[in-house]
Amino acid sequence: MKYSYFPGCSLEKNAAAYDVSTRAVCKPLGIDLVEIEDWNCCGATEYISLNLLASYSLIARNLAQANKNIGVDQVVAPCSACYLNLRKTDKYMHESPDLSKKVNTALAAGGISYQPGSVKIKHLLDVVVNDVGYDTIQAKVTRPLNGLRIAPYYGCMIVRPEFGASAGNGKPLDNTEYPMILDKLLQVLGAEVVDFPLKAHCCGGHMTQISESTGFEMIRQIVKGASDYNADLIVTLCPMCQLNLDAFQGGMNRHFKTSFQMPVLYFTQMIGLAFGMDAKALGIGDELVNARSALAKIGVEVPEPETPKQKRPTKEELPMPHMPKEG
Amino acid sequence: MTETSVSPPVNTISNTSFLEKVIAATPGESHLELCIQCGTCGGSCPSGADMDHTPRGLFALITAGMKDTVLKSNTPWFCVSCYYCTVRCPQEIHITDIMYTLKRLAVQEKVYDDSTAPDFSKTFINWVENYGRAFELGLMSMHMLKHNPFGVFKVADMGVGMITKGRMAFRPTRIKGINGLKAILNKAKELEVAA
Amino acid sequence: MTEQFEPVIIGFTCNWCSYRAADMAGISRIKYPPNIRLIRLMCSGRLDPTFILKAYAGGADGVLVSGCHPGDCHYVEQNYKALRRFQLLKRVITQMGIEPQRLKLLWASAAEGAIFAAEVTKFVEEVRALGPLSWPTSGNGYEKMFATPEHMVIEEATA
Amino acid sequence: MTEPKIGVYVCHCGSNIAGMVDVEGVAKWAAENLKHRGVVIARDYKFMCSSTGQEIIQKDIQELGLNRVVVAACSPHLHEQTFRTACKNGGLNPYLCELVSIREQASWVHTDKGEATEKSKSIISGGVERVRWHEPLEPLRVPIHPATLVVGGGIAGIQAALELADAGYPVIMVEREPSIGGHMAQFDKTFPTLDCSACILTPKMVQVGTHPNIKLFSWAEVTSVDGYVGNFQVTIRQKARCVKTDLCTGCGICQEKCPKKVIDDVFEAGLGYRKAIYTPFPQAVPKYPVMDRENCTFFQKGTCKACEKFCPTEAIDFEQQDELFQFDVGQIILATGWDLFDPRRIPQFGYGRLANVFTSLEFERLSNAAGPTGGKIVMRDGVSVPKSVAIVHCVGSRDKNYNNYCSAICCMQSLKFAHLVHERTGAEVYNFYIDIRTPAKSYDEFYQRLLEEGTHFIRGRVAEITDAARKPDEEGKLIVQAENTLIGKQMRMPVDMVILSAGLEPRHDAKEVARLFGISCSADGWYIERHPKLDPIATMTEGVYISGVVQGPKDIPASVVQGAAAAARALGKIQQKEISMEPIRASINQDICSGCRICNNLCPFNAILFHEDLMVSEVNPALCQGCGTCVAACPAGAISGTVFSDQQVLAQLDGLLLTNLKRFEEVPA
Repeated sequence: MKYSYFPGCSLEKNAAAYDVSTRAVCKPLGIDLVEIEDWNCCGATEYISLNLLASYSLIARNLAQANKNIGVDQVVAPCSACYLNLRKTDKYMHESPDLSKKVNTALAAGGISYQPGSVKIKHLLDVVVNDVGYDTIQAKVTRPLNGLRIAPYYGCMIVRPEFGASAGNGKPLDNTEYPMILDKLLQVLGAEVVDFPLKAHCCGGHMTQISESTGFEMIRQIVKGASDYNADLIVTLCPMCQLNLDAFQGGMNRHFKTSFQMPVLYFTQMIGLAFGMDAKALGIGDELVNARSALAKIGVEVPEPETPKQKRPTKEELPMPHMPKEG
Repeated sequence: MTETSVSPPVNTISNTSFLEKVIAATPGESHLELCIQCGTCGGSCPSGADMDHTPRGLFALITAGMKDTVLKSNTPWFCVSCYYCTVRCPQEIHITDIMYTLKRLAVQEKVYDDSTAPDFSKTFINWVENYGRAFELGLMSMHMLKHNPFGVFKVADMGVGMITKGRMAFRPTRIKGINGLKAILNKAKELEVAA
Repeated sequence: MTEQFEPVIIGFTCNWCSYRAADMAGISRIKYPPNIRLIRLMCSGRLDPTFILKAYAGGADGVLVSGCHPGDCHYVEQNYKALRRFQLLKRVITQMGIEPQRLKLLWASAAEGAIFAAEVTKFVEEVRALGPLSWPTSGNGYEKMFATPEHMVIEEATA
Repeated sequence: MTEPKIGVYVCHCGSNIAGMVDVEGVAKWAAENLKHRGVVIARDYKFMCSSTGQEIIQKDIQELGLNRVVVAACSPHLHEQTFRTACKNGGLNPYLCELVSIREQASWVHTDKGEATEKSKSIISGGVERVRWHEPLEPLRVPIHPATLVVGGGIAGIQAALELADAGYPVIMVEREPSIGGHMAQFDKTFPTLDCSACILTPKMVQVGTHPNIKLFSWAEVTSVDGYVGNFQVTIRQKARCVKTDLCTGCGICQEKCPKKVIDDVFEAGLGYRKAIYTPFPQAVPKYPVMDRENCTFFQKGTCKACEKFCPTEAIDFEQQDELFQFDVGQIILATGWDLFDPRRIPQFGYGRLANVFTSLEFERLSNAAGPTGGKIVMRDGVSVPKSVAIVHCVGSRDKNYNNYCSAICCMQSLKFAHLVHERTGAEVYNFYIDIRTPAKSYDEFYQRLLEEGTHFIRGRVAEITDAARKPDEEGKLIVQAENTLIGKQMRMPVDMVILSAGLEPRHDAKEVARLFGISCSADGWYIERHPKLDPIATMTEGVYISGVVQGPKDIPASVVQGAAAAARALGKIQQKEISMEPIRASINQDICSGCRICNNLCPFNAILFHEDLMVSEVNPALCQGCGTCVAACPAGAISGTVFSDQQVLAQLDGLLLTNLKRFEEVPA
């Protein structure tokens, strides 16, 4: 499966581990990444805040560049913000011929053009769980993550807003409030997945820069939540989330006089580990909150964590509403 | 005196026109005119606690035509783009997009009280426009020195950590097609002004 | 104003939904251009292709066919039959040299006065843009047209 | 037929028409330019629908010998009958009158007087051409079968059935569940009077069960409906109870002895248990239990038969099969009710994940003296009593992501809950609302009472409910997060229990049922009434009425009113012995019919029968509803439709396009 690869600025440097692990696991998964030639920043949430048309043009340039990969009509972005921006631009251009015209007038100044809908934009996680599939992944697991309690953390922009079938971008990826695809993936890898209520809450984005206390509070909530659920680590799929939860965890601890030590890794790194790859080769060690103690759990053989026996309901106890079947 | 201290003039042409202006400046169907003031947005907002007006409150002010109060509000700048409000709004109002619109209007009219956030965006954009890629170290240091010099020490270890871990670049990457990009962005800005 | 071309539009409505939609537009005082004149049938399923062809032949520049939303038909499912005829007719009139855009299908419930008015307005503009229907038989001698529909009625019914 | 003498009457409708249309001018125009089409007189008058206006028409019919009348006024849906009657009184067959609308279609929707006037002219011209082809008709008369089918045994259906039965007419009631009573039977108290639901409902249920004029089928469904108003044939499938009702005394020993405990998702809303053989509740009507074969140990494993062993009257019958019953009924009342919105669809409210989030129906059972906790309001663990309870309004209602409409009952229901919680637990109660809607009689007084009781009202739609604590005082609680919109601040309210006032939804199979009875659903899935204001009881299908929530969300009083109203409608028709129907019918000229049978399967009412012997089709006028699809489809042109014949439509078209002005010959055959 060939995809145009849009790493995004974060993966160049602060999230290099994400880039490395992505490339590392894509090989065994049969995902062929063709990096978009001379791609540029997607503008994150900043450009759109100052300049509407320019930000769409900025983003559209990448889509135009992607079209230079002949015969590859799918773009994969590992960064949720990039993913959202690319999709949003494609959608709005698709919906408004006027916008599309303007953007293309701008692109023309750079000698390029983009036809909305001409590429499918997917998040890396989407490609892994849907295009590759859980079964294929399971088959390749050589070192199941048994005994590792993981809080799956999606953050916002991969599930919200749901751009649905916009511009042929397929069906909804997952529930906007309580997504499950990462949970399932980690289960497939053998991990013990925490039913994490804050899984789709916000990491604070750029808030640490705008209002430190606000930013830190949002980070605190998620880190606290994970530790309340006795998670060994948080696994995420967005460089911004990782940066906030990992790099700012120390600052947050100082701000609130707390002492959380919650490692934050990328789901690609977890896949790599489960596939028996070498931690170093997956960029593990780059994180500021040390993950080794947590990972030690899977280095050695740990007995299957026996699930606590279902206690027989007391005779007063009222039954829980049963949840609908997985569909 | 600002119009906040007088009772807001409702339903004069200028009032409705501000609502219309906001709607017009927002891409797609924003549905802003449909707000029923239920507060789902304000309740959902992760940074809502620190906003001077909740999104809902802001929409009431917009409808009332209290332009200055709205554009001076820190609410849009505290929006973290988590899109909870957007997906939960019972009236399907594109709230996050409207926040972007309000930021743009505020910058155009230069009427925000606290320049922290706008400057952050500007600094960010600066790198992007000149290099084609974002540049955290430059961004953070420049921004922090300007707005939160002491914050630098607070997160100093983080900065150090990032650097020792090789997670921070010292110079940004410049894309090959930077001139093309500049041309594109300038053209886009022309078009926007024209519109 | 007087310069611009004023198309004549004939609208076929069903008695239960779309005619009431027109009523609703009236009751709600929603304005739309006066170019359209309505004919009430019991059901869009009653729509005989002859009617439409005669409308064109008689000088109409556009024809609107409207009925209940699929699933809401007062006669259970007859509007689907209208839908089939409509699609077929679009083909036929094209063969006859009439722009298919001169035939429009509109589902409107009794409550959708606003939609009805908006769609009519849109349609009038579209037809205005097309200009007068330049059809040899236009405006007179439409009787000649009468033989034509037979074959397609059969085709339709067996479709 | 004689030369047409047509009278044209243009109505001012006060200024409604005259304000935008030059009515005098239009009348004058008609008199001059349509003379050659048979118009002998054209008048305009302030209010044609007034008695004076009608008299003008009658006078002209008599003095000028008019044999056709065209009235240009409002929509035929408003006054067609009025003017037909006027003609009738004038001695003219009512169907020789045509009402064309120049109000809804001209004066009210256009802005230029000149254009509106011109359009009115062509509309009238169309009417004149059309009316030339009208023929004298007599309304069809159909006998009415005195029996009525009532589908659904909730309070609306019960009311309708009793009204009819008490009036002395036979009723057949079909209920899907083992017992009648509907949702009302699940409630403990009813707002705003707080009288006990069972106390007021049970007597009515018993009446239904024992009424000589009511034949009750519970645990049964209607499987097919044929025929038409006055003469429906319905087929009812009685699901196998595995209980011989003639022997069963309803002693309940079988339930007592049955070893299989099953979560009762229907009556107990999943909050309590029943046995595999059961009656949903003690006061069930009828008293006979039903066997739930999916859960019965004998049907699953082949052994047990405890019920059979212990039954004193040997009423258990494992061999019993479903049975089909056929009935003739004259009319049908649908009261099939509603389903509760499933809050699992709103994950951020945590229902299903967070133990102490309850739905409104669950709480009804929780607070019900006959419920799983004997009316003790406790948390999911079954023992601890909540100290603080949040009630969330508008769950799944007034929300474009789920249901657009207001479910109408939730506000009052929530107030009721608040009162019960407060009364029985003394807990602090917080109502999170968008708007408090208490429009009906003594509803707002109830709201006042709640305010006095000290219930907290927080104006803000709940954003999310979570167990993720941020502060120590939130630990172990459910945190309800919302904006208090009246102070414009975000708040997090830690509580022990949350009640979701989930909205009302159409039955999951509402669309199939609608198709079965030949009526239509709105986009939301509620059944469409004939007129939203003037006829919210009848449907577009003659002889089929709707009552209760099936027509749209409403509370008990409103459902009772509508049930009674539907019964009154049915009674009215029954009293007439026969009903007259619009003679809008198709008929086949058998000399032309080629017997191709294309029309046969086009007809949704199976009104067209084929005579194998003659090789021709024929329309049964009683079954035909007059849609005219067959008319349009007949390749031989053998089928014609009264009131909407080819000639009539084509003539009207001719007139609308004013091509008639050129023609002087042509007389209708």
